[in-house]
Amino acid sequence: MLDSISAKAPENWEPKIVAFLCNWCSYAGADLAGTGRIQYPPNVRVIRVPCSGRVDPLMILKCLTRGADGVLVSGCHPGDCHYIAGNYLARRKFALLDELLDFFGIEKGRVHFSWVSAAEGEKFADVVKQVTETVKAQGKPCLGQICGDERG
Amino acid sequence: MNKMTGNGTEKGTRHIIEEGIRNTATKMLESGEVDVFIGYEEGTLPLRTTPAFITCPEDATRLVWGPACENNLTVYLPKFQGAVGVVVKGCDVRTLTNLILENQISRDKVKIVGVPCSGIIDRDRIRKVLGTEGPIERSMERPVRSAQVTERSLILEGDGFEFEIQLEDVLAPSCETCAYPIPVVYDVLIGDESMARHAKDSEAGYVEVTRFAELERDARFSYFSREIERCIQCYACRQACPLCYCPECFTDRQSPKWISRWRGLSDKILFHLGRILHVAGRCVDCGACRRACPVGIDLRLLTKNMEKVVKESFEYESGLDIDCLPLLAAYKREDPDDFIL
Amino acid sequence: MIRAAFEPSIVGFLCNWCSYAGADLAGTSRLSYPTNLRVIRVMCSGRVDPELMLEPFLRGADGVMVLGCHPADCHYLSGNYQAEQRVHCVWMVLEHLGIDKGRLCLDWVSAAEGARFAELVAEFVSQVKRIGPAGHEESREELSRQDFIWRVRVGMRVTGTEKFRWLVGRQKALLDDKNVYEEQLSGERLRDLMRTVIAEESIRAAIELLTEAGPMSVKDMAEALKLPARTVLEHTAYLKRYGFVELHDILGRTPRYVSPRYTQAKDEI
Amino acid sequence: MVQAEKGSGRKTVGAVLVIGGGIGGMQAALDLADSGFFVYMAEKKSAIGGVMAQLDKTFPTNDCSMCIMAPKLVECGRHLNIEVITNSEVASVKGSAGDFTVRLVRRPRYVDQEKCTGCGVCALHCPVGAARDQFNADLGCRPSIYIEYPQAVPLAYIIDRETCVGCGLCETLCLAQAVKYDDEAWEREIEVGAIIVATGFDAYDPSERKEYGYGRFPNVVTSMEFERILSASGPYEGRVLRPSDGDIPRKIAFIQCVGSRDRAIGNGYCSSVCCMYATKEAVIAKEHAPGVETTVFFMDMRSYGKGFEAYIERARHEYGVRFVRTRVGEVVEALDTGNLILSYETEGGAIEKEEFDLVVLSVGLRPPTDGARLAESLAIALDTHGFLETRSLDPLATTRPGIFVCGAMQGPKDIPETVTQASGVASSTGAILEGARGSLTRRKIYPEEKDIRGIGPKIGVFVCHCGINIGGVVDVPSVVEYAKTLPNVVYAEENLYTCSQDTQKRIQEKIEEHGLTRVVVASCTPRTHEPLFQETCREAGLNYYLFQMANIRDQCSWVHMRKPIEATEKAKDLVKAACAKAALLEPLERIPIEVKQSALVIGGGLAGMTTALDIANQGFRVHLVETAPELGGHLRRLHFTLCGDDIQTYLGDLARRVMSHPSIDVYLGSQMTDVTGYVGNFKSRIIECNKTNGEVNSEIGSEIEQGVEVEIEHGVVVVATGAKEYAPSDGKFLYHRHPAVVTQSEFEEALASGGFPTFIERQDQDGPIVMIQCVGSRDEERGYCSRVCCSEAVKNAIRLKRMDPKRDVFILYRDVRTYGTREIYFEEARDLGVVFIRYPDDEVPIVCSSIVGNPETRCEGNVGKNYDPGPVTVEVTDTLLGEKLAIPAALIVLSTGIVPDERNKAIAQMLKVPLDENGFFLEAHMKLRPVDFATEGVFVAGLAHSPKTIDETIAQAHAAAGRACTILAAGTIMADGIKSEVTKTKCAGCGLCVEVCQYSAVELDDKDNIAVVNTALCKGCGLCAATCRCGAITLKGFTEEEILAEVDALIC
Repeated sequence: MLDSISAKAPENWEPKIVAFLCNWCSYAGADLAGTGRIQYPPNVRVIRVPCSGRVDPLMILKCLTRGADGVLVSGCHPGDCHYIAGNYLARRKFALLDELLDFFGIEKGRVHFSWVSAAEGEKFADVVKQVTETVKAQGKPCLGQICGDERG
Repeated sequence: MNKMTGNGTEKGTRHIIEEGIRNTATKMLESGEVDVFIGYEEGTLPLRTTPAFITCPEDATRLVWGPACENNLTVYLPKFQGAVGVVVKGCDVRTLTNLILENQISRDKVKIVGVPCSGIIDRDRIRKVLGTEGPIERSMERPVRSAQVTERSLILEGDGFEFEIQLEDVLAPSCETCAYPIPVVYDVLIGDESMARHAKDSEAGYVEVTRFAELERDARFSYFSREIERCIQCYACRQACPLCYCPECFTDRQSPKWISRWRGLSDKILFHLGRILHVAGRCVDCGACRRACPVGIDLRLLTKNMEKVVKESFEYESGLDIDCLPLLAAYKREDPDDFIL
Repeated sequence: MIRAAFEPSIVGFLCNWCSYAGADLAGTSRLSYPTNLRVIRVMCSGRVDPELMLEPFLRGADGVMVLGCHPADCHYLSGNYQAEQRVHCVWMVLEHLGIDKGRLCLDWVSAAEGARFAELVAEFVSQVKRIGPAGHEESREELSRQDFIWRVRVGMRVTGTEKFRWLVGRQKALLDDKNVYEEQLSGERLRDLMRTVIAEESIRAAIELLTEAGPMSVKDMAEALKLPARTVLEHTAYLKRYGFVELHDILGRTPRYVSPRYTQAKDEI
Repeated sequence: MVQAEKGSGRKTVGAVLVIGGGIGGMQAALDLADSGFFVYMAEKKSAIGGVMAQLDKTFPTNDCSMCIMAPKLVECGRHLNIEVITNSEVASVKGSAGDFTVRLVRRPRYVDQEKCTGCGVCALHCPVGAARDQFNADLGCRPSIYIEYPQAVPLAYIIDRETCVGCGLCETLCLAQAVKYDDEAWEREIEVGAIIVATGFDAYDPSERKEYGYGRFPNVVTSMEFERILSASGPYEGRVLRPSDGDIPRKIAFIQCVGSRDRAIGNGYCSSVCCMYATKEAVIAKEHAPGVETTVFFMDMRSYGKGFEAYIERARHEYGVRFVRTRVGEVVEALDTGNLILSYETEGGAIEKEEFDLVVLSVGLRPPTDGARLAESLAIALDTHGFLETRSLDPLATTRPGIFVCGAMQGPKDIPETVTQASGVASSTGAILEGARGSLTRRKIYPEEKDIRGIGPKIGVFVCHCGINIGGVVDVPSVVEYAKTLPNVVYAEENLYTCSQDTQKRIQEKIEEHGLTRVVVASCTPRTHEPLFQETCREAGLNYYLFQMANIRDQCSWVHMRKPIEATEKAKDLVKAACAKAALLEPLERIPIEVKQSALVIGGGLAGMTTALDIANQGFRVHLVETAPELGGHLRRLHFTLCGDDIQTYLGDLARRVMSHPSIDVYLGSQMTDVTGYVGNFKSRIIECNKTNGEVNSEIGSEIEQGVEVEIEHGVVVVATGAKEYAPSDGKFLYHRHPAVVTQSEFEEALASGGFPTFIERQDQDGPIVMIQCVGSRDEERGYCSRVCCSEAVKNAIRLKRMDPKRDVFILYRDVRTYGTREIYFEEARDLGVVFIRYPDDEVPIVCSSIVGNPETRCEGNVGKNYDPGPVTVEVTDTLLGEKLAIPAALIVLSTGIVPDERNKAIAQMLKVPLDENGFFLEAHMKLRPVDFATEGVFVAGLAHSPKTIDETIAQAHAAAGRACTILAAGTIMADGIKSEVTKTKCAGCGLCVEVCQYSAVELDDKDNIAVVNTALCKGCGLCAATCRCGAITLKGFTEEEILAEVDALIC
C-alpha cells in the first residue's frame, strides 16, 4: 500500500476537494461564476475565510490527512488584497508547502493555489475544472487512503 | 577515561580553543559580565560531553572543547533571566540569531562566545566504522572504554584493542558541507578564523537532496512513509530543537486536535510535515533533531530540502542577519508566483 | 430528366375528427387522388408540433401537409388555431433558411369534404412537383441535398428553442387580446420579433451544429454560414458564456471553438 | 454664513440630494450618511455604479475596478440613511440653501424592486434578445428584461419598454411575483438642505471624426468598448478578440486625443485621463493576450498624477508598450483582412504608414448630454465647455449657493480626484447643514441580547428554494430532511424565498418557538445576504454572530444545473459544514469605541487651514499645528491663479478666518512630538516653540527644552504638512550662481510686484525669456512629474506676454501637461506667441554663461567665487527641427518641481502610516481612498500627499475634512466582532504576528513578552492566527476549531 501513491481508484470515483476562498475576491469570483451560470464540476466544497492569509498550511495538510482528495486555496491577485498584503504573506507559506509536498512525493496535483478576482467568474470555473481534472487523474490519494483504512 | 585534550606535547588548535573558552569564562564571570556561562564539560561516557553551567570563575576549568561538543547550547538560553555567556559553534549561533529575531532572547543579555568549528563527530558513523550495533560503549562484542582525540583522529580503546579513526571519516553530515563554520555573530571569538574547517559552498550541502529529488515520486513517498512509519511520536526531535519553544506545541493541542497518537501514519506524516513548516526559514541544520531521534529517522533530508527551497525561492538564509525580518514576516512582490493558477 | 420522373413523397398529418374522416370519405366515395401522400393520423392538428412539421424532410419527404378541422369546428375548440399559428411560424423559419415554404401546407378539410381532400392532395402534389425534389438545387440558392438536410436540422433546433415556442404559443393570444400593457400589438411588430428570433436562433443553432462536428474558428463558421464574422462572433460569445460551445484551442492567433457534445462524443469513443 | 442662517431662524433640512450614482455620487452619499445626514440618491439608470462599473482594471495599480467598487455599491444599497431612487431625474428645484424642495420624476421599472431577488430567470427566457447591451458598450445584446450588470445595486431587473412586446413570459416565470406591468411613472417632492451634482460624463462619440473610420471599420473600437473587451465579465469574457472576425490581434494601436484638445470639434480641453487609461489598456491587453504588440500614438504624454510617471515607465520598459509621439492623420481599412492602416507624421516630419489588427480610439470625456437640461432645472451655470462652472478657489461650489458639484461634471478627471471631490462636497455640505445634523437620520433600536450560556447549540436550519433557482436543481426537501438528522439541529424547514420579508418574521418566530441558539440559512451568498439574516437574528435577540450561511445557489445550483443529484449531495455537505461550524459559534461583541470630538490638523498651509475650517464649521474642535510662525505655507509664494484669481487676498482672508474661529486652536511655531492611541482616541504631544523667526529645526524634538509641552486628545488626525519647492544645488543651471537664473516662483513674485524683474537690469533688456521645464522632476533622482509646473509656466508666460507683448518667451518642455481645462491656457499662450520647444528626455538644456571680459570662458555649473558673469545662453536640442539651438536669454526661469518635506518620515513613523517611494504620504488606496490612510482615523491632504494645484489642494482638504467628520459625527464607532484574540498562556512572544499585521494592531507587551491585540485596529483578516506557530492567537468567528469542523463535515 505504501509503495504506491496512486492506488487504483474505484470506477466512477468522484473526488472531494476542499476549497478555501477569501471573502473579498475569490469567493466573490465564485459567486460571479454562479450569476453567469458558468457550469463546473460539483466536486469542490467551499470554506469561506476572510483572507487567503487566514489559511495556515497545517489546515491544508489536515485536509489531506483527513481524507480530502484535493485542496484549493484561492485569494486576491497580488496587490489586490483587501487586507493590504495578506496574500503576499500567505504566498510565501504556500510556496514552501508546495515545494515540501512535492519533495515528500505527494503529487503536485493535490494542492492548488490560485488568484481569482471578484470579476473572474470564468476563471474560477476554469480553476475548478482544472483542479478537479488533475485530482481525478491522480486517483485516490495515499494520505486519504491511509487515513480511510485506519478509520474504517 | 576520556581525554578530550590533545596528547599534551603539541599545543593543538583544539587546546588553544579550550584554553580560550576557559579564560573567557573566567573573565566574564569575574567581571560580573555574565551570571552564568554555558559551555561543555566532559561526560561520563567516552566521547561524550555534557552542558556545563558555570557560575563560579574557578569552575571554568571544567570546560572543554572538542569534536564531541555536539549539543546546541542556545536551547538553554531562554530559560535564564540574567546575563548569560554561551559557547557557540557556527551553526549554534545561527539558531541564536533566530532566537533573538524572535524575541526569545535579548541580545544585550547574552555574551556570544564564538568558536571556529572544525566539525563534530557523528556517533552513527563511528559505530559503522567499528562495525558494532548500538552505542559504541555498550557494544556487546567490543565495548569502547575510553577515547582520545588528537588533531585529526580519534583513538578508541577497549579491552584489548585500540582503533584509530580519522576524524574526517566520522564527521556529522551537516559538518561535512558546513558553509558557516565560523560564527557569523559573536562578542568574543576564541582563537582565530583559520582554526575553523574550510567553509563549503552552501550548494555542496544540497547534493543529497538534489539526488533524492531526482527519484521517482512514488519512490520518494514510499521512502518517507517507511521512515516516518517508524516514528514513535516521542517528539524528542521537537524537544531537542532550539527553535521549538512554543509553550504548547501544535501536536499537544486539544482543540483543535491536529495530531493524535493513535491515528497512525497519516498523523505521523502530518506531524513531520507540520514540524518542517514550523522550522522553515529558521532551521540552521544544527542536527539536534537527528541526534535526538531514538529510532534514527533521517530528519535532515526534509529540513535540508526546505533550507534549499527557502534559499532558492526567497534568497533567504536563516540566522545570518540579526536585523532582518523573519522569513514569514516579510514578502517581496516578486516572490515566486508561478505555482499559483 | 430527374424532374420528369419526379414523384414526390408527401407526409400528411390528418386530424382524427375532420380531415382523417374526410380522407376516409374520399375513399368510400372512390375518389381518386395521387398516390404520393402518406397519412399520419393525429388526434388534432394542434398535436403537430413545429418540429414534427420539419422532421419528415430529414427522412426524405418532399412535402408536408397539415390538415385540420375548419376554423371554429375544432373538436378541441382551438387546436386548429394553434396549428395555424405554428405553420405560419414554421413558414417563416423555412423562408429564413431559404427553403421553399410551399413544401409545407396547411388546410382545413371537414369530415364531409372527401372531394375537397382529394383536390387538396392533388393540388399539393403538383405544387411540390413544380418545386422539385427536396435538396436538388433547392430554391434560388440551389441547395444541395446535404445543405438542405443541414438547414432542416437548423430549423428543427430553432423550432425547439424556448423563445420560438413561447412566441408561437403566445402569438394568437397577443394578437386577439391586448398585451400585458393593455396595448394592441400590430401583427407586423410581432412578425418582426419572430423574424429576429428565428434569425438569431438559426445562427446559434448553426454554430452549435458546426461545432458539434469539430473545432471551428469564427472565420470558418462565418464562411460556412455566409455571414459577417462579426455577427458570428457575437453569437459564439453568447453560446460560450452559457456553456454551449467551449474554447478548443488557439491556432496561431485564431481561437477555435467546439461544442461540449463533440468533446463528449470524442471521449466516449 | 452658517451663523447668519441659524440666526435668521430659517429652516435647515438635514437631508441631501445626490444626483448621480457613480463613484462620486456614492462616495458623497456614504460620507454624508455616515456624518448624520439623510441622503436621497437620484440615478438616471436602473442601477447605480456609473462608468466605473464598466471598467476592467484601474490605473495605476491595475486593481480590478468592480472588486474595489463593489463594497461601496453594496453599502450604498443597504445604508439605512441612503435612499437610492433609480430611474429618476430632477424635474425642478425651489427654495434656497438649507431648504430646497426638489421634484423628482421616476420612470417605471415594471419590476417591483422590493420583491425582485435578481435571480435572472426572466432574462434567460425573454424572447426579445436583440437590444444592444449598453453596459457592454453595445458589443453584445441583452433581453428586454435586464439588469445593467451582474453586481447591480439595486439587484432588481427592469423592463425596457421600448423593445418589450408584452408577451407576459417574465410574469409567468417570476415566482417572486415581482413583475409589475402596470407600474407607472411617479413624481415625488423631497425636501433637502443641499444638492450635490455628480452626474459624471459621457464618452465622446468618435463617429464625427470620419478620418478614423469608427462605425465603418469593425476593428476600430472606442476605449470604452475595449475596456469591455478586456473585462472578464465583458462580451468576450476577457479574451482580447477583434470584433471583425474573433481573431486575437497581433498589433493594437491606441490613438490619443480623439475628441480632446480638438478645437475644430469644440472640445479644446484635455480629457485628463486618456493617456493613462490607454496605457493601462495597452498593458492589460498584453497580459490578456501574451505576444500582442501595443502602440500608443500620443501628442503629449500627460502622466501627471501620483505614480503615473512610474506606471508609464513600467509600461514602456517592463511590458514593452510602444509610444509614438504624433497625431494620427487617417485610418483606412486594408482589403480582405480587416486590418487597419494608420498614417502619421513622425517627429522628424516623415510620413509613415503602419498596419494594425485593431485600433482603439482613446475617446475624451464630454459633459453628459442632458447636463444642460439639468443645469437649467437647477438654475446653475455651465462653463464654456458645458461642464458646471466653478471657481478655482472654490472648486466644489456651483453658481447657486447650496448646490455643489463633484466629479467629471466639474471638468474631466479621474477616479481618485472624483472621490476626493465627493468627500469634499460632503464636507462643504456638512458645514452649511451643521445645525440639522442627525435630525432626519434613522437609528435602529434592538432588543436585549439573549444569554445563551449553558443552553448548548440548538440549531435551526432554513433552506431556500429561491423560486426555482435552487429548487429547480437541488432537491430542497431532501436537504431539509437531511439537515434534521445533523447533530444539534432541532428544527429545519424550507422556504420559497428565505430572504423575503415574511420569512424574516417566520425565522424570528421559530427562534422563539424552538429556543434556537444558532441559525443556519442555506440559500445564496453571504456576501449579499448575511447582513440581512444577521439583522433578523439580532432583532430576535440572538447575537449577530450566531448565524451561519450555506451558499447552495451561487456556488451550487447555478453552477451544476445539469447535475441535480450531485448538486443535492453538495448542498447537503454545505449545510452539514455550516451546521458543524454553527455549533461552535460564539456570541461576539461589536464594541462601541467612543470618539473624542476633536481633530488634530498637522500643517497650517492651504490644505491644513481649509481642512481645519471645514471641520470646525461642522461643529468640532480643531487643533492646528504649524511649524512656521505664521500660517500660509507654500501658498505664500504664489500670487495669482491660472484664471487670474488673487491668491494673497484669498490667503489673508483664509488665515484670518482660521485665527478667529472659536473652535480652532492654532499652535504656531510648534511641532507634534508624539502620537499614541487609535481612531477616536488619539493622544498627541505638541511642543509650542513660539519662535519669532521662521527657522525651525527640521529635527523633531530638538526644541523640547525651550518649548511648552501640551498634550491634546483627539479623535482624528489630518496630515497636511505640505511640500517644498525644489532648489537646484551645486550651481546646476547656474542657479544661485548667475543673477539671471531664477525659479518660477521667484519670477512670479517679481511679476506680482508689478514691475519687470529687477535682477535682469544688467542683462540684455530686450532679450528673450526662456523657461526650462522639468527641473528636478522626471529625472533620475525624482522619477515623478510635479504636475503644476507646466501650468505655472503657461500662467506666468501669459502674464508676461500681456505686460510686454513684444518680448520673446520660450518654454523648453518635454511634454506639455496642461491637463483638463488648463489646456485652454496653453492654447492662449501659443496664440499670444509663446514659443514651445520640445527637448529630448535625455538631453536637459544647458545654461551657460561666460565671464565678463573673457567671452571665451564657458561656465555650465559651479563657477569660481570671484567672477563677473556675462550674458547667459541656453543650449537646447529642438526635437522638431532636430538641431541644437543656442538661445541667448535675458532671463532664465526654472520650472522647479515639488519635493516632499524631509520631516515626513518622522511624522509617518509617529502615526504608523506609510510613505511612497518618493517620500510623499501613501494613502490607503490610490483609487478609492485617496485621503484616507490604512490606519483608521488618519487622513492626508495637500502637497504632503503629492504635487497638486491649488484647486485640487482645496478639494482634497475639503475631502480630508469630510472623511474625518464621518468619524467625528458618529460619536461612537462600532467595531466588527471578527477580531483576533490572544491566549496569553500559549504565546511565546516570537513577534511574528506583530510583523505580519498590516494594521499595527498587534503589539508585544514589554513586560511579559506576549502579544496583545488592539481590537480597535484589528480588521479581522486572520493573518496573525495563520502565522502563529503556537496557536496562541486566533480569529474569532474563524477559529481553527470552526474551520476544521467545516473541513471534517465536508470530507467525512
